[in-house]
Amino acid sequence: MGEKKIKNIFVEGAISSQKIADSIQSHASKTNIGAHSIFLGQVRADEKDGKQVASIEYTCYQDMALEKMHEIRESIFAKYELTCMHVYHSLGNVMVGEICLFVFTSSKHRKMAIDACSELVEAIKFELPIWGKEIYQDQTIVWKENK
Amino acid sequence: MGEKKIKNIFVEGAISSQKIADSIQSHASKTNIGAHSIFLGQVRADEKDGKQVASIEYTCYQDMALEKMHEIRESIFAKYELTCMHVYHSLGNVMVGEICLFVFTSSKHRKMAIDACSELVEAIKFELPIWGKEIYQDQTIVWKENK
Amino acid sequence: MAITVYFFGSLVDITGQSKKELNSFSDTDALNLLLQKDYPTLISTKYFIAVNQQMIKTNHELNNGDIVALMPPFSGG
Amino acid sequence: MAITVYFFGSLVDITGQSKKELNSFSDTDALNLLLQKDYPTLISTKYFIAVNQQMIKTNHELNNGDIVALMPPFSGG
Repeated sequence: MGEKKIKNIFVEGAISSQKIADSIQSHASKTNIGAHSIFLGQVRADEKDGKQVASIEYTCYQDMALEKMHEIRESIFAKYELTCMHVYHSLGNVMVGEICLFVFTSSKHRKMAIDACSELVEAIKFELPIWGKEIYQDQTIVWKENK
Repeated sequence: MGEKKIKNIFVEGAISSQKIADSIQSHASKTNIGAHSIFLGQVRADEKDGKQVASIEYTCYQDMALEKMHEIRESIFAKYELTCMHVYHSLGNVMVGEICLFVFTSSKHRKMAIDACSELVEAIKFELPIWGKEIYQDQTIVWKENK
Repeated sequence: MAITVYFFGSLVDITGQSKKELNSFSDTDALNLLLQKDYPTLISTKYFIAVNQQMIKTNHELNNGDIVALMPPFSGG
Repeated sequence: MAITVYFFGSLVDITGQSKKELNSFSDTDALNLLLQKDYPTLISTKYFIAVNQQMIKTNHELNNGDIVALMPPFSGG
């Protein structure tokens, strides 16, 4: 109790491609890594009644989300032989075409990295208390629901 | 015949994190994309008889590899609803810690992007005539074989 | 100390607030009933309840100082 | 026009060359036998044969101008 280190996964606004590049580059010194698997969520210009999504505004129950993410992280590390695992999720407004989720796993071999990344994405979508509000070009809103 | 466009997947030397960032960034304007899946192969410092790999030198049967990659690309596009698919593989010398393979798929929904990327990686490893020669720190060599 | 109730996602729009302090309640069913009386739209809305960050599926006893969260289905990522 | 034979991967080390022009051969079995006679290490080496970029699994007729490739197991990625 109190020993565990809760990492923050939330970043304000969109995740830049430069942040992703920097994260990849920082793994060049870990020479036991043979495979990286990356998932990126990008805000889509969905249409509804002839109107288009302009952005998504993300909010979360931060304490609970970080606690839950900590549990997910531990269980993924227990299940897969990973060298590294990084998760970043946007809060606030993210425009269409911008990146809102960045999941990054690394392992000695490809199968571990790929399977862990895929399982992480599902857990993030269905187990973390995060909500996305689609804001249309005419300022009307629709609350998202994950499928 | 003669109509099909054979894309070159080969790049000389390592694939830079900047190239990966630029590739991600260039998809910001494709606003029907909701998910990107990326696989990166990184050269590992494997050990053998107390010696460490310093680099891998890649060669290929280029005409056959590009023809085969074209077939793989067509079959993946036929099987998965993808918006984009990009593959880059290094030729020549790639140092330990550097990226030698970059596979990038994008789709409206995550499952298509993830499954297509994973299937592409397997096809690239087992169906493309590419050979990696591990060069150890003492200049001895071992030819790789994929498992 | 009272019970703190947090509203998230669409529930903020429905209740017009993200946080509410309430006098002590015996359990989550009693709390939920009061909230549905105050905000009838909640009755036709799908949401989960967490007490002190733990999701609950059945009625749950409440004590002073407890934090209750009302959460619609998640939609991160 | 003769048959062009390409060697790849470890076969370059074994044969000391990456390309060889040979007089016409009736089929790949005959070609393969000659190569194994010239480079006995090939006998204990695993490799595949492609004719004009198509992998072949059984003996295959050869014509002048054909391109034959000897390829050890792939190891890209």
